[in-house]
Amino acid sequence: MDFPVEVILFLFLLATALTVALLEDLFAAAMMTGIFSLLSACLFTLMDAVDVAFTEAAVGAGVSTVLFLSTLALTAQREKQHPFTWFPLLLVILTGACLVTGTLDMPHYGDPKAPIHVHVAPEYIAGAERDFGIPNIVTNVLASYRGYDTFGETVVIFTASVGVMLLLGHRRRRPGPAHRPTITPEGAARMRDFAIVRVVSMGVIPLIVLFGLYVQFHGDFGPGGGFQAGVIIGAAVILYGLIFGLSTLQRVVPSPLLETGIALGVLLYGGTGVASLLMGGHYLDYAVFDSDDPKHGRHLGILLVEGGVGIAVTCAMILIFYSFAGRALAREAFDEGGGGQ
Amino acid sequence: MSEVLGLWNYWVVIVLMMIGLYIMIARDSLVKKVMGLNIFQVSVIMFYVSMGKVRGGTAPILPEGGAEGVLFSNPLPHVLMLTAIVVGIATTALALALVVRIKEAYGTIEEDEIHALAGGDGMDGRSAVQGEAE
Amino acid sequence: MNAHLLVLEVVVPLMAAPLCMLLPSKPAARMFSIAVAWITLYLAWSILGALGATEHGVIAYELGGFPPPFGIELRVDWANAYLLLLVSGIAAVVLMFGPGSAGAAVAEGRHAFFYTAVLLALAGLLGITVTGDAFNVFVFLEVSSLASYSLIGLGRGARAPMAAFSYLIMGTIGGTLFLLGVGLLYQMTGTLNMADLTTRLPDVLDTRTIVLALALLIVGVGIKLAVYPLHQWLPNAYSFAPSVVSAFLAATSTKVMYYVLVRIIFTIFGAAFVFETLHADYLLLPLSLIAMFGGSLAAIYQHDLKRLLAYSSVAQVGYMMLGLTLASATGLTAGLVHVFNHALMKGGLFLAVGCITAQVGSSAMGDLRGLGKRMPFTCAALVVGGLALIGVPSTVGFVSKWYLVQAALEQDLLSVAALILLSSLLAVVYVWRVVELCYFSEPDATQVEVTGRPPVREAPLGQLLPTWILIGSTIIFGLTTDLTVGTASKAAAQLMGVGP
Amino acid sequence: MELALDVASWFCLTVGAALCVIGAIGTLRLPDLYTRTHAASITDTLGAGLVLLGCLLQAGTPLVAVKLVMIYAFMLYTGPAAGHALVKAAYARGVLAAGIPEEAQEGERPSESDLPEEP
Amino acid sequence: MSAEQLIACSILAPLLGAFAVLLFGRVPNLRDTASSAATLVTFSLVIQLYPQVMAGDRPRLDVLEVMPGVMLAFEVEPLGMLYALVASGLWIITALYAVGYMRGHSEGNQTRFFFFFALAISAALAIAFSANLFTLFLFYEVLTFSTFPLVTHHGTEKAKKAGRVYLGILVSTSVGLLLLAVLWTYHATGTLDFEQGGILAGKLAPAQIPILLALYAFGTGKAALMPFHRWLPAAMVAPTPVSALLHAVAVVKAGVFSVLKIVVYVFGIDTLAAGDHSRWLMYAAAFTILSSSIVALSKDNLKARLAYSTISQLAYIVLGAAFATAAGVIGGGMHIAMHAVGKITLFFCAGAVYVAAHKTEISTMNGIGKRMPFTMGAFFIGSLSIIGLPPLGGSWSKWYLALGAAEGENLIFVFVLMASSLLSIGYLMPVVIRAFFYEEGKPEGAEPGHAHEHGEAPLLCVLPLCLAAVGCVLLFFGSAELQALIAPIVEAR
Repeated sequence: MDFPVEVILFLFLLATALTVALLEDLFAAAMMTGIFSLLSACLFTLMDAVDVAFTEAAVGAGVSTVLFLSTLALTAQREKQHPFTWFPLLLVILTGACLVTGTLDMPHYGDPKAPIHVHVAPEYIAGAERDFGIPNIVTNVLASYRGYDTFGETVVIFTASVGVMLLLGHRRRRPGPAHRPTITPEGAARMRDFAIVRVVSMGVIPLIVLFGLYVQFHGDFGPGGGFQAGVIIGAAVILYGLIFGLSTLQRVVPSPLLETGIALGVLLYGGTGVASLLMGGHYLDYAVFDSDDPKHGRHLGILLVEGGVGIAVTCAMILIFYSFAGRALAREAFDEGGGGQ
Repeated sequence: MSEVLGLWNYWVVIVLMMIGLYIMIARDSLVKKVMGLNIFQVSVIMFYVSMGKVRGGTAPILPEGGAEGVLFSNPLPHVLMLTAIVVGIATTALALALVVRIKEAYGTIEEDEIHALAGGDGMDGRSAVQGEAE
Repeated sequence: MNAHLLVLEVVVPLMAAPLCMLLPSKPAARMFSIAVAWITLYLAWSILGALGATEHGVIAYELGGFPPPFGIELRVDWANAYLLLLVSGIAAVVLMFGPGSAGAAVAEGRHAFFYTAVLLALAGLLGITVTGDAFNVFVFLEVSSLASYSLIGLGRGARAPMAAFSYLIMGTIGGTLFLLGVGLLYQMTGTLNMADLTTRLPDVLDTRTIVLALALLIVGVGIKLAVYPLHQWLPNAYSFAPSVVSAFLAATSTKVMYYVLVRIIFTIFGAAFVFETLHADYLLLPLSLIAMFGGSLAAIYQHDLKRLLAYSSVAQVGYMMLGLTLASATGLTAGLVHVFNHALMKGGLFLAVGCITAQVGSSAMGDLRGLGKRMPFTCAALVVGGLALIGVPSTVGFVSKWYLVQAALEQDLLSVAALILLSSLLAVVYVWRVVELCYFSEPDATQVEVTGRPPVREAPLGQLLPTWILIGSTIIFGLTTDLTVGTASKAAAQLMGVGP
Repeated sequence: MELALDVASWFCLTVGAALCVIGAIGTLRLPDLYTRTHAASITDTLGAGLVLLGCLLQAGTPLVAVKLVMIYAFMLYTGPAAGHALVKAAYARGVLAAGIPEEAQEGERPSESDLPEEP
Repeated sequence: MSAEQLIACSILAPLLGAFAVLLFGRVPNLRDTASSAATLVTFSLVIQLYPQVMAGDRPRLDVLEVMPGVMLAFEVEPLGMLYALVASGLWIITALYAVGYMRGHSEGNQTRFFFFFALAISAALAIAFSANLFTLFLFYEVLTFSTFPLVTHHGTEKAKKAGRVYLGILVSTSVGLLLLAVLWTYHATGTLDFEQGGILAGKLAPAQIPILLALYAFGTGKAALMPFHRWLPAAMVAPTPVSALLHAVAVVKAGVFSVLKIVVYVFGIDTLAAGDHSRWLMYAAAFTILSSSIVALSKDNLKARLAYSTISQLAYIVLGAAFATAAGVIGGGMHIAMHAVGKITLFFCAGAVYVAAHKTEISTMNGIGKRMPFTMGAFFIGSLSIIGLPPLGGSWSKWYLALGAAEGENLIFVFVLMASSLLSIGYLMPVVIRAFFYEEGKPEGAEPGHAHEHGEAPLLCVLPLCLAAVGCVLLFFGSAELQALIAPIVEAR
């Protein structure tokens, strides 16, 4: 059989995971986690999971690296080295052995006759053509057959941003001009003063937002959808925030707007379900939207739902960034003002 | 031997998972633990997706010219894993927020130092309210 | 119409959470969340009523109109209707507790978020209980867990974030193991729907993968349930969280996870496979006995009242596990009845501690001295709750002990029956420590001036009413048990017998 | 005609890959940060460009070709800017170049004072 | 008033009294009259039940079904009637005595005292009327927890330690052993109700019956069988009215009453007698009788001596039950009444001596009879009744106990009874002799200054103890009436 490319990528993946385990410098470890996500995204594409690859790249390489770096900026840079202890290794090897024995009766990798390809999947593939007419089967299943799961998924991201705002929440005051925030510590040039960086990013940000919207509405035909679009647009706004500082960003995109945005996103998703309930169908049954042409009704439903996810995720990403960045300012003001204003 | 060879990718996934678990248990730095958590969750996602792959199948997107005779990989694991990735990023975000709060409360994010500090001041049930978030 | 009740039970709190976030002021958010909790309670009550009307006691609801193995299905039988009523009832009462978000270190202007997080935790728990789809359990498990991590992190004092962080790490490991277990089941049977799993599992039961799947599911749920060796997170999480949060979580989250374990063992895999062929009870029985004794012994040596209650929760989970491992109709009834009873007891006790911390500022045992005179009703609640923990007749604790020992005797395990009663004697020791501190010792003069707090008065009605609703119900349900034992025995028969 | 296209694309792909390898070796062996970024930027612009060109030749439909061109344009636009930002930040942070005496490097570092005030 | 209402009211009356006491807490006179009124009302209600029980019917009141197959229900049968009469009767004189003692001794927080006092009596009556093992066990626990504040009334460190011992033993024996026995019975027989002739007939393997009997006997910690008797002397730290009523009448009697009721209505005396399962219990009871009498000899503190005498007298009743013969049970039943009245007289005297002369040690009580003739006279009559000499009630119950021993061919226990009577003379008579025939004399080691000039105890103390003494005598003549009351529970095979 031909030599599978996945083997090489898996070896790279193992190497990255090991370096994350052994590295002491946490910044490098954060970078390695980013590379780990990128490699797994490549592997997903090889395993025909294009949507998952897209999301993993956007989230793994993009957002979580930003989160790690901003946390490290607020906490420690290096990890204290600790003596090697045997117990964790033993426990890990033991669990690993149990898991491996469990895999012995599994269907082989890529075996077309495995139960999961026989039982439910054919209906999804046939249904996509018959009932929905939507090329991207994954988006179709995501929004309709397992729409309730995706609603849960939106609520998960909503819970995370509510939790982060609760823990790191800063006062919801209008950021006064008097406050002169500098993200980097004194003595270093601020990002805004790097002329080239500012010009280039100003050129790129609108493109990113445009691409995000393309991904949002192209979700039915190719890989993409509400969640990926939300992350991309969020990343664009965060890039703007990194360049021009939190207070200018908060003047452009005030946090009360974002809080209503995230609430709106979740309510839009839930509301579509309630609407289908009121129009006589089961919860999240989009066919009732357009009684004479169910396919069109379902299209409309999926569009609305994906829109809800997109809005919610965008606002969530930006709010989480506000909380982390806000915390850095609170810390800085605290240090500068000798105990905080 | 050949019937076992077909399972190699599951074993790689298990090794990745064990590395993630090891980082979480052995390392004391809280941020490193969150990284271990990340690896642990991505490996489970890898397991689901490699389960869905059909040899000779393409991505589950209907080509323009009709879908007769085209073999697709299983779309369901991909749907499930989109949710799992979201759960992963949500947990990471919350964990890092907690790490920031712990750093402000204890001044360190090494677990053994925290236990020494927390253990040392005994049951501070009567703890005065710590630096309140402004 | 009654089928729609199922989805409304989850969607109402889910949709209320974002709305609550937008409310401007703290009192508005608080009133709104209390109203939503009472609506969910009414819905749960009508589901229980509707279930009584159906002849074979199951209500199913297809989401999106797609038939079960393809779409997601909500399926309610006696076991989860019973849990729905408990969770929404506890939420409705605990939310009424006075300080609410004031008990937590919340940045001002952010109080509405506290109630949003509580509503999300409630919605997550209800979502787990209602759904009939294995993967959906994982999704709502994460919703409720994330909400409870952030709520615990809000506790006053420096140690709450660390407690929340260790709970997050262990909880996420548990959740991911659960996800892996569901993945293995999906891989061997091709379906995620629980009812479908039950029909398709028997012909793959002998494979090692299924045994591994069961082990992963039990360990994953065991971590969230704080079964003995996996309980390290619980004492810190419940003792450093705000009292309202620990009261809500202690009374609901471990209970829902117990329901998930029951659903996995009795519905998906079937008790015959788990206990006869695999003999899981050889492992689970000793573990639950160790939990009963270890938890109570640890509780005796605690210096902080909330930590004492947390360790006693670990012991009480041991009782529930014992009911489960006896794998008979009476055993399961005992477990389910103790779920209900323990929720009432522990919820009431934690609220009483909440009243004390609001007045005295801390829940350390030393501060309890002589409280009996200054806070008579709160200390009376502590005493009655303590008596219920011991299992004095006419309290709920007695009812659960009664059925547990019956179940043990049915299988001629006289030694286990004796051990159950002996471990409840340990409860006498730590309850009486509290009583002696409250009623028989005088506050040392130095301590009163040092804190310079206002003189300790009896807790306001807003705090006493919910406490006494829960504590009072430990007596009421101790005497009239037709609701608790009736529903639990129907659920047990259903789980043991034909399955849904 | 088919054969010519294939040969050309193979050629571009191999050269592009070789350049990437060279860049990687450069990043490993060169002494300090500044020279390393120089080596890394080779893979970023030329290496990736050639690989994309090779794919362009293979690409069937014009839509895919346009997408490949856009990708290359994006990379050309942002790659060097990223490299520049990295080097400037490192220089501002005080990362020393190897082989050059320290005092010589002190001179033109931008300091806090002479920056324009906040608008 | 129908029988059901009578049962309900007689249990609720003390509760009403308790809350009335709480209500009038601020006004001492009003509170004390309210508590005495409650005692009279309760006694009148209980006495109305007596004719119906004598006529042979069993009034029954089902309150509610707690669990499927487990009812909270009350039923009055002769033994219960006897115990209820004793408890409510003696409550009257003890309430009076308590007012006198508390006032004379100016004790602290009396409202709480009378509140829990009434609560304990209500629990005792509920135990008397319980129709099944669940109700018995429920109110047995309520009695334990309601008497705890009485034992630790003074709130001193010593009282707290005594309370810990008291509660520790009573709760661990009841939850650990008694509850296990109750559950085992429910599991074996499927019911908990008391039935004439016992419910265990044929349901348990012969080898298991002695084990179950052991669980029951040692499970009822209040019967103070030897290994589990430590709580009774420890509880003597409480004020005298508490030790008088609770430890001479209500609490300990609840213990032996439960043992008797279980032997008669759960095991059934013929099943026990047939397999001779209760022989080991006879030896255990005998051992308790003898050893506690010997210990009583050595005690100088009057209340401690009376406590150990109570332990040996309780073992009489357990011995009577262990004989598993008609006469034995009747003897046991009667001894409940005889011992109650006799022992309460002695405790009242001890209290009166303490109030008047502040003396607790017997060695310091020389010539006290001249100063307190009535008290010591009543003490003399009470001791005679405990010893069991003819003109007083105690003799009849010992007579029946000896008859029961003979009936069951275990003559050795007749000697045990005789020996213990001699021992009781040994530890009671010296007090009387020392009181009347010893000179006042300078008691060595007494505090300097004049010997404490004191007269008789206050009237409110002396009156109840004289009534009690008269009661002992009356019981001697009324014993036929008692025998007729208890006889039906053993006659009807």
